[in-house]
Amino acid sequence: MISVSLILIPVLTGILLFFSKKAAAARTGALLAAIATLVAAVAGIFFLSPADLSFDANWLPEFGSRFRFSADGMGKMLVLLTAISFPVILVAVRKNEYRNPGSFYGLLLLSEAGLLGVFLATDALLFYFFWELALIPVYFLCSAWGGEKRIAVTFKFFVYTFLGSLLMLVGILYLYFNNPQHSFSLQSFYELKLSTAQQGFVFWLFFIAFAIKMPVFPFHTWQPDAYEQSPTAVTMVMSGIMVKMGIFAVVRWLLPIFPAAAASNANIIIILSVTGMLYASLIAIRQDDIKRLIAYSSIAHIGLMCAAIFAANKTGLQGVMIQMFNHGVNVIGLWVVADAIEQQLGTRKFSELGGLAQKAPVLAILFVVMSFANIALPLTNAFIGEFLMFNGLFHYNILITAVAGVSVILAAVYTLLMVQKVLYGNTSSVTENASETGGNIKWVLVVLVIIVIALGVYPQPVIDLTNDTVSAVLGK
Amino acid sequence: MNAIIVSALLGVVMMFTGIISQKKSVHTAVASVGLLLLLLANLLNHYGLFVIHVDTRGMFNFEQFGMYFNSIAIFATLVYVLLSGKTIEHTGVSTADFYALIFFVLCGVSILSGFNGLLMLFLGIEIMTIPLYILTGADKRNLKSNEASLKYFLMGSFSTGIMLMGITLIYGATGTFTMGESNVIGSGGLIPKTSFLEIAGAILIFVSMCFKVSAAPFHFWTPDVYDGAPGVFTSFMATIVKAAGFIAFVRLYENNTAMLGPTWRILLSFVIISTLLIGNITAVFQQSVKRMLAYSSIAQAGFMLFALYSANDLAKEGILLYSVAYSLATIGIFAILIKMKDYTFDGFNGLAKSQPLLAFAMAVCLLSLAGIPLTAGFFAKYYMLASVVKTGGSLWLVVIAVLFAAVSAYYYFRVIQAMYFKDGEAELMELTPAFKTGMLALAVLIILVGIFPTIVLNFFYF
Amino acid sequence: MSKLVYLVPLFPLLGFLVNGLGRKSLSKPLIGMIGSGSVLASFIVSVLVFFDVKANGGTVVTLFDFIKADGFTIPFAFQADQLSALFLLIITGIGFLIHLYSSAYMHEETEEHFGRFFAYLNLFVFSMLLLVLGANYVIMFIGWEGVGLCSYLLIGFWFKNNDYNYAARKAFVMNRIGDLGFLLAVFWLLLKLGTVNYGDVFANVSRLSSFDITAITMLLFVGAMGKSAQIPLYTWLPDAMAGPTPVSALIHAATMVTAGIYMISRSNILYTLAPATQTLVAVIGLATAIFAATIALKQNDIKKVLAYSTVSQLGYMFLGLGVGAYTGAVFHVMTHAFFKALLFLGAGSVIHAMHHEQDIRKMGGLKKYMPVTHLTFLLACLAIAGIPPFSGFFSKDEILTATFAKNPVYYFAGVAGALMTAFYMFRLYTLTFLGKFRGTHEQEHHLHESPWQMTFPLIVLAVLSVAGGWIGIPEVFAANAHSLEHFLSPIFADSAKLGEAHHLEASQEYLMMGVSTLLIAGIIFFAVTHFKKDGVVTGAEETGIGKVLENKWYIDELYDAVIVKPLNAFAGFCKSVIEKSGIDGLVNGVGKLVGYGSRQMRLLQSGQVGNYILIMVLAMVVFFLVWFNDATIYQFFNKIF
Amino acid sequence: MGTIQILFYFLSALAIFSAIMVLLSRNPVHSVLWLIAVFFAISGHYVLLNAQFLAIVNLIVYAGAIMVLFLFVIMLMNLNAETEPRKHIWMKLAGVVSGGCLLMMLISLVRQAVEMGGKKAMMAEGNIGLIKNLGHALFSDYVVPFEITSVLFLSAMVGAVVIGKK
Amino acid sequence: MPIQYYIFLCLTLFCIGIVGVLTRRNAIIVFMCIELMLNAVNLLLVAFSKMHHAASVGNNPATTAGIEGQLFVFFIMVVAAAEVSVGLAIIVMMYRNTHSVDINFLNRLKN
Repeated sequence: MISVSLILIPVLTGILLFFSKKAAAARTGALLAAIATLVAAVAGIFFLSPADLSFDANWLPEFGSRFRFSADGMGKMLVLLTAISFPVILVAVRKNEYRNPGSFYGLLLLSEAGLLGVFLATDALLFYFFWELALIPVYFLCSAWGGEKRIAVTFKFFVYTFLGSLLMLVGILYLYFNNPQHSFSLQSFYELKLSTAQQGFVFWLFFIAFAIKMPVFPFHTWQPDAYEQSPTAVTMVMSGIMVKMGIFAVVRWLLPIFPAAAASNANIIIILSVTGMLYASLIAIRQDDIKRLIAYSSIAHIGLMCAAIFAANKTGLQGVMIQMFNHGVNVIGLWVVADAIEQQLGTRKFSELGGLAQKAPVLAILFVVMSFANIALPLTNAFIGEFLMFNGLFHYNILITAVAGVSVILAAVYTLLMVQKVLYGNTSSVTENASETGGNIKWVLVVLVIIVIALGVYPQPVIDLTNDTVSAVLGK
Repeated sequence: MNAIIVSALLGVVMMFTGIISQKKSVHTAVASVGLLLLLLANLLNHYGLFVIHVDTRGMFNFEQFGMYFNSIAIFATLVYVLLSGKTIEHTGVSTADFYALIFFVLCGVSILSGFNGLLMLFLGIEIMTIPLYILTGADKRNLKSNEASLKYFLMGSFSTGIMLMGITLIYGATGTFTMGESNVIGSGGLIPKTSFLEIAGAILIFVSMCFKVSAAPFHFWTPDVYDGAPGVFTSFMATIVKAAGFIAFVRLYENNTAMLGPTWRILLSFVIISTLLIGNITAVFQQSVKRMLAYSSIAQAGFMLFALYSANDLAKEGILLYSVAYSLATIGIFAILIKMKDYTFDGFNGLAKSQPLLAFAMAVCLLSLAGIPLTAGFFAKYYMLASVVKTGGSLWLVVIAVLFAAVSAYYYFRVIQAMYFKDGEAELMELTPAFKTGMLALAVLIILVGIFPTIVLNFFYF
Repeated sequence: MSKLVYLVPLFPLLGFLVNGLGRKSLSKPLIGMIGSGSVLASFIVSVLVFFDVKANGGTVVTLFDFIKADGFTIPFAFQADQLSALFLLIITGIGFLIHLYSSAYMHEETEEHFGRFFAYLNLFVFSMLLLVLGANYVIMFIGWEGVGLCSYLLIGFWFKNNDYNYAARKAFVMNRIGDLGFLLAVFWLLLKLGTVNYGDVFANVSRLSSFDITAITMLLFVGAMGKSAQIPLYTWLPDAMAGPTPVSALIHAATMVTAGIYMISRSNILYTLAPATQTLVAVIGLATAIFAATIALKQNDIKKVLAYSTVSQLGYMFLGLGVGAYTGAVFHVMTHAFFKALLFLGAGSVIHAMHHEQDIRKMGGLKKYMPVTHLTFLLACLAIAGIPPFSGFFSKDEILTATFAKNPVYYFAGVAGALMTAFYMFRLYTLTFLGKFRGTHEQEHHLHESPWQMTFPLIVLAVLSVAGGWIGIPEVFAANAHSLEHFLSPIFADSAKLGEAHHLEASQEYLMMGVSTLLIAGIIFFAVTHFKKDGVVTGAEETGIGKVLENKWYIDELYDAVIVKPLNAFAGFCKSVIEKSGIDGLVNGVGKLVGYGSRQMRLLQSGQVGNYILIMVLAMVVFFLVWFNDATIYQFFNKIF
Repeated sequence: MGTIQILFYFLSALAIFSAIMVLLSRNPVHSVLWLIAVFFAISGHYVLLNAQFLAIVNLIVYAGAIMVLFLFVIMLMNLNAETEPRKHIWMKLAGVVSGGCLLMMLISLVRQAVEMGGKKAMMAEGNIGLIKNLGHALFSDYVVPFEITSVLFLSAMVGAVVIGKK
Repeated sequence: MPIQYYIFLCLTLFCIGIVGVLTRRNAIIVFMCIELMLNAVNLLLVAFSKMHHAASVGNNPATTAGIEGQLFVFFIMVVAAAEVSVGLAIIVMMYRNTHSVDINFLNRLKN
C-alpha cells in the first residue's frame, strides 16, 4: 500500500498546488509533500515488510494489464534517491522566485510521481504511462520557466524522448503479442522465449528509447541544451533522476528480456558509450558555461554506466547500481552550486566569473568537494561506483577499459578547469560584490557532502540494497 | 433502424421548428433535445426495442458494432451541439435548417453503420454528403466558403461516379449487390486472377472510400474544404462524418478475413504511408490552426486506416475508441478555435494567462490528439498499433507510423507553446460559463477515457 | 601496539576536521598547535608501532569491509609492518617538523587561510598515512589520490594567482595519468587473483602468468611515474614549487613523491618476477636522474634547483629499484627525506628572509646574516652530494654499488649524475650564501635569521642528515652494520630469494667509493671557487646548450605543442564542428528536412480541382499497376522485418 | 448482322461521338445539346435491352428535367464560348493521357476477364425491364431504400432552400 | 450482344467523362461530364442486369434475376437528380458572388 501512497501524495498535492496563488504556500506545501513522500519511502524501504512496497490492483483486465507495483533493490534505491532528491531540490531553490509558483511546484511534484511510478511499475503498460507522466510535467516546466531559447530547446528534448518512448511502445506491444499469457506483467516478459532473430530488432526499439533518455552518444544532443535552458530545479530533476530512468530501464526491461541481443550488441553499445565518454569529456573542456560543462560531464558519466551495464558482469552492474544513486546526489550538488552562482551573479560564464573563493569561502569549499566527487576521488561516493564499473568493464575488455579510462583524466581536466575559473584567480567585475550564499543552499550542500563522504567511506548499504537486482538480472 | 427513422423524423421536425419559431436558441434547444431522444432511441435499439418494426429485406444488417458507433456519433454530435450551438446560431439565418441537415447527416451515418449491400452503402454515403455540400457553403457571402463548397461538390460527385463504376463492375462479375454473397472485396490475392472485373471494381470502391475518409492521395479536397467551410461545420465534418466514413469502410471489409491477402496490404500500406506523410509533414508548416487541423485530420486518418490493415477484433474495437477519442478532442479544439478572433498560431499566444481553464481543456484535447498517455488519444493510437502488431508482421509499418506520430507532436505542441509559453493577448468572443464548464467536462472525460478506456468499451459491450 | 595503528592517521584527520571547520574561530597559535600536535601525536604512536613491529613483526588491522562486491572483498585494513612503520616514522616525524616550521613560515596569512593551510597539511598527512598503511592496493590508491588532492590544494594555496592554480591543475592531471595506470593494474589483479590484499597477492603470484606480472608492474610503474615525477610525467614537480615552501619540503621532497618508491618496494616480489619492467624502471630512473640533473645545472630559482634535484634523486631511487636494490631505494628515500626537507626548509628560511625573492642571482653572502640556516644548508648539501660520512653517501653508494653489479653502464652514468648533483648543489650554495649580497638595500636591511620554530626543525633535520645514514653502513665496513637491511629483510625476503646474490669484491667497492668521493670533492671545490667570484652571475643571455638547459630542454613547450594544443584543438573541433554541425546538425537537419518537406509538399495542394482529380486518376492507374504486378514489394518489406 | 447489331453500333457510335463533342464544344449550350444526344443514344440502348421503364425515365428525368435545368442555368448566366478561359495545353494533355491510361488499363483488365467470355446481354427480350416487374420489386424488396431516398430528397430540398435564401 | 461490347462502350464513355472533368474549367461542363460518367454506369448496369437475367432465365423463365441492376439505375437517377439540384444551387451561388463559373477562378484555398 505504501507504494501507492508514494504516488498519491505528490500527485494529489501537486494538483492542489495548481490552485494556490501564494508563493509561500506553494513552496511549503511542495516541501511538505516531498518530505512526506520521503518518510513514506524510508518507511517502506527500511521498516516495513517488502510486501508493503508491492501493490496489485485490477486496471485494464481486457488488456492483460494490471496496476502492479513492486520494488526490487534497484527500485528501492531509486525510489529513495527520488524521495531524497526532491526535498533537497525544493530546499535548494527555496529562495528563487518563480512566476506562477503554484503551477511550478505542482508540476514538480507531478514529475516526482511519474518518476516514482517508473521505478515501481512492474507492468509494461503502466511503466510506459509513468514514463510519459514523468516527461510531460518536465516539458512544461522547462518551456514555461526556462531560459531564452527554452521553447525550441525543450521541444527538441520532448520530441526526441517522445519518439523514443513511442518506439518503446511498439516494442512493448510486440512482446505483448508474443506472450502466450497476453499479459503486460514484467514477470511474463521475463518468461518469454524469444528467438535471437526476434530479439535483434525489438531490442533496438527499446534501446533507442532508453539511449535517448540516458543519453548515450550519439543521441545526446538534446541534453546540454535542455540542461542549460531549464530552470535549475528542473535540471536537477532531469539530470539527477530522470536520466536514471534510462539506465534503470535498461537493467530492468532490456537485459533480462533480450539477453541474446544484449550480448550480441554489447560491443556496439559499449563502443558507442565509450566514444561518448571521451567525446563529451573533450567537449566539456571547451565549455564556457557551468551548466553546459556539467551537462557534458554528465554525458560522460552516463556513458560509463551504460558501458558497464552491457559488460554484463556482476561487478560492473553493482557499480552501475551504486553509481546511479551517487551520480544523482553529486550532479544535484553541482547544480545547486551552479544555481546559487547564477541566482546571485546572474551569469554562468567562466569568462565573467572568478575569485569566488575569496568572497564565498564556504560555498567554494562545498563546491570543491562536489567537484572532486564528480571526478570520483577516492573516499567520495563516486569512486566506489566508478571503481566497480571500470572493474566490470575490465572484465569485458581490457583495451576498452584503458581507452575509457582516459575520460578519468579528462574529467580531472575539465572539472578542475571549472573550479579554477569559478573560484580561483582574482575577482571579476561581476564577482566583486558577491557574498556568501544563502543558508538553505549551504545546508543542502552540507547534507549532500555528508552523503557523498559517508557513501564514499562506507558504500556497503547501497551495495547490499541492490545485490538482489544484480544477481537476478545476471542470473537470467 | 431506430436511429435512421428517428433522425429522419427529427430532420423534418427541425424544418418545421424553423417555421414555427424564429428564436434561434429555441432551435438549438430543440436540436439538443432531439439528439437526446435520438441517443435514447438508439440505445433502446441495443435492447431490441424498436420504434417501428421494419423488414429491411436484407438491406440492413444491424449489429452491435454499428449501433455502438451510432451511439458514439450521436453522443459526439450532442457534445458538439452543446459546445458550438451558439456559433451555429451565428453562422447564418437558417439555424433550424442547419440542424435539419445535421439530422439528415446523422441519418446517413446510421445507414452507413448498418448497411448491408452496396446499394445502401451508396445511398448512405449520398445522404451523408449532400447536406455537407450545403453546410460547407453555409457562409454564403464568404468566397472561401463558396469555393470550398464547389470544390467539395465537384470532387464528391466525381468520387461518387468512381464508386458507382466500381459497384457496377462487381455486380457484373457476381450478379449481386449484397456483400455476403460477393466475397470480392478484399478477397485479394486469394481469388483467381481471372476475376479481374471484381478486382477492378474493388479497387474503384476502395479509391472512392479513401476519398471519403480523406486518405492520401485522394485527400486533396480535405484541407481546402475544412479550411473554407465555416468552423462549426468543419468541426462536424472532420469528426463525426469522417468517423462514419471509417465505419463504413471497416464494415465493407469486415468478415472478409481473406482480405489479409498481400496485395491489398500493399495498396493499403501505400495509402497509409502517404496519408501519414502528407498529413503530418504538410501540417508542420501551416500558419493557420484551422488548416493545421485539416491536415492533422488527414494524419489521424492515416492512423485509423490501420484498422483496415490489420482487420481483426482489436482493430474494430480500436476504431470505435479512436472515433471517440479523436471526435471528442477535435470537437473541443474547434469549439475553442471558432471562438477565437485569429485562427493563426499567434492568435493563441498567451491564452493560458487570460483563460487558464480553456487553455487547459484545449491542451488536454491537443495532447489527446498527439497520443500522450493519460488521454483518450493514447489508447486510440495504442489500439491501432496493437492491432497491427497483433497480425504478427509489418512491424516496419508500425515504426513508420510512430515516427510520424512524433512529427505530429510538433504541430500540436505549437499550439500549446503559443498558449502557455508565449506572451500575447489572445482574443476571444464572449464566453458563457456554461461553455467553460462544458469544456472542462470534456477535458475530464478525455482524461477519464485515457485512464480507463475499458469504461467506454465496456459501456458499449454492456 | 600495532593494533592501534589506526590511531596514526586518526589524529591528523581530527586535526584536519578541527582546523578546517574551526578555522574562522580559532586563533593562529591554537591552529598551529592543533596542526602540529596532531602530527606529533601520530609520531609518538608511530614510534610505538615501530618498536612493536621491530619486536613482534607485522600485523594487519581490518577496520571494516570497504567494498564487498561480487567475487571480491576489499577490506578497509591497515598493515603495520617494517616497511610501513619506517615510512610512518618518516612521514610523521618530518611532517611534525614541517608543521612546526610552517606555524612560523605562514605567519603572514590571515587566520582563515592559516587554518586552511594547516587543515590541508593535516589532510595530506592523513592521506599519506593511508597510502603507506593500507593493507591492499585499493586503500593505497585512496591515499594515493588523496595526496594528489592535497598536493593540488596546497600548490594552489595562494589561489588568487592563476599561474599557481595552473600549476596545481597540471600536477593533479599528470598525477591522474599515472593513477589511471595504477587503477588498471588494480583491475588486472582483481581480474586474475580476485584480491588486492598484499598478503594474498604476494602469496599467489605464482598464479599469474609472466605476461600478467609484466603488465601489472608496468601499469603500476606508470602510477609511480606520475606520483614520483619520472620521465615523462615529471614536469609537474618543478611547477609545483608554486606552493608554499613547507609544502614543497613535505610533499614534493620528503613524502608524497616517494610514494612510487614505496609502492614498488611494497610490490617488490612482482617486480622481481618481471625483469622487463625492472629494466624499464632502471632505465627511466637513470634517465630521469641525469636529465633532471642537467636541467638543475642552469636553474636560477632556488626552489626550482631543489625541485629538479628532487626529480633527479627520485630517479636514483628508481634506478635502485630497477636493479633490485630495494633496501637501498628505501634507504635513499629516508636520507633524501632528511636532507631534501632540510634543503627546502633552508630555502624557505632564505626566502622568508628575502621577502619572497627566490632568484639566487639576487642573493649571495647570506652566510653572515643567517648562520643557522647557512650551516644546516651546507650540511644538507654535503649530504646530497654524497660526501662521507653524511647520510647521502651511504644511501647513494648502496644504490650505485648495486647498479655496478647489474650493469656497469648504469653505474658510470649514475656517478656522472652524482657529479652533476654535487656541482649544482654547490653552485646553489655558493651563490646563496657566499660572496657578496646582490639584492637591493631594502632587502639587505631586513635580512635576519628565522625564528626558533623554523630553525629548530633545521637543526633536527641537519642532525638527521648527518647521522641518518649510519643505520645503513655497508657490510664492507662491518658485518651486520646495515641495520636497516636487517630490519626490512622480511619485506624483501622473497625477492632476495629469487634475486641472484652478487657481492662485489671488498677492494673493488673501496675503490669505487674512493674514486667517486674524490671526484665529487673536486667538483665541489671547483663549483665553490668558480661561483664565489664576483661577476659570475651576469644578466647576459645564455646561449647554446646553456640556453637549452635553462629552458629545461623545452620539454614543457614540447608537451604543449604535441599534446595539450592538439588536444585542445581537437576538443574545439568536437565542440564546434562535430557536435554543432555534425550530430546536432543531423538532428536539427531532420527537423529542417521536415520543414522543407512541408513547404514543398504544401505546393501539391495547388487549390485547383483539376490538379486534384488528375492526381486521383493517376493514383488509380498506379493502384491497378501495383495490383497486377504481384506482391513482390510487400514481400520484400516483410522479409526485412 | 441483324438490326439489333446495326442499331447497337449506330447508337454506340452516336453516344461516343456526342460524348466527345460535349468535351470539344466551346459553347456550353452546345455541350448541353450534345449531352442530350448522348442521353438519347443511351435511352436507345435501354430500348434495345428491353429496359423500357429506364428508357423512359432516362428521357424524362435526364434529357428532360435535368438537362433543361442545366440549360436554364447556363442561359441565366449568359455563358458563351468566350466566358470559359482555356486550360493550359499541358494540363489538357495530362488529362487526356491519364484518362486514356485509365481506359486502357480497364479495358485490358476486361479483356483478361475470362469469366466474362461468351456471356451475352439479353437483347430485346426478357421482361425484367417492364414497369410492372420493376414496380413490384421496388415496392416489395426495395421499399426501404425507396423510402430512404425520400430523406435524400428532403435534404437536397432543404439544401437548395438554404443556399437559395437571401 | 457479347457483354464485352457493352463494357467497352461504357468504360469509354466513363473515361470520356473523366477526361472532361480533367480538361474543362467551366463548373457546369465539369458537372455535366460527371453526369456523363453516371450515365455510362447506368448503361453498364442495365447491360449486366440483362446478362445475369439471360444466365438464369434458361432454368426458370419466370425469374426476376437481374432486376436489382435496373433498380440500382433507378436509384442512381434519383440521387443524380438530388445532386443536380444541390450542385446547380451551389454553382449559382458562386456565380452570384463572383460572376464566374470557372473552377480555377476561386483559388483562395491552397497550400
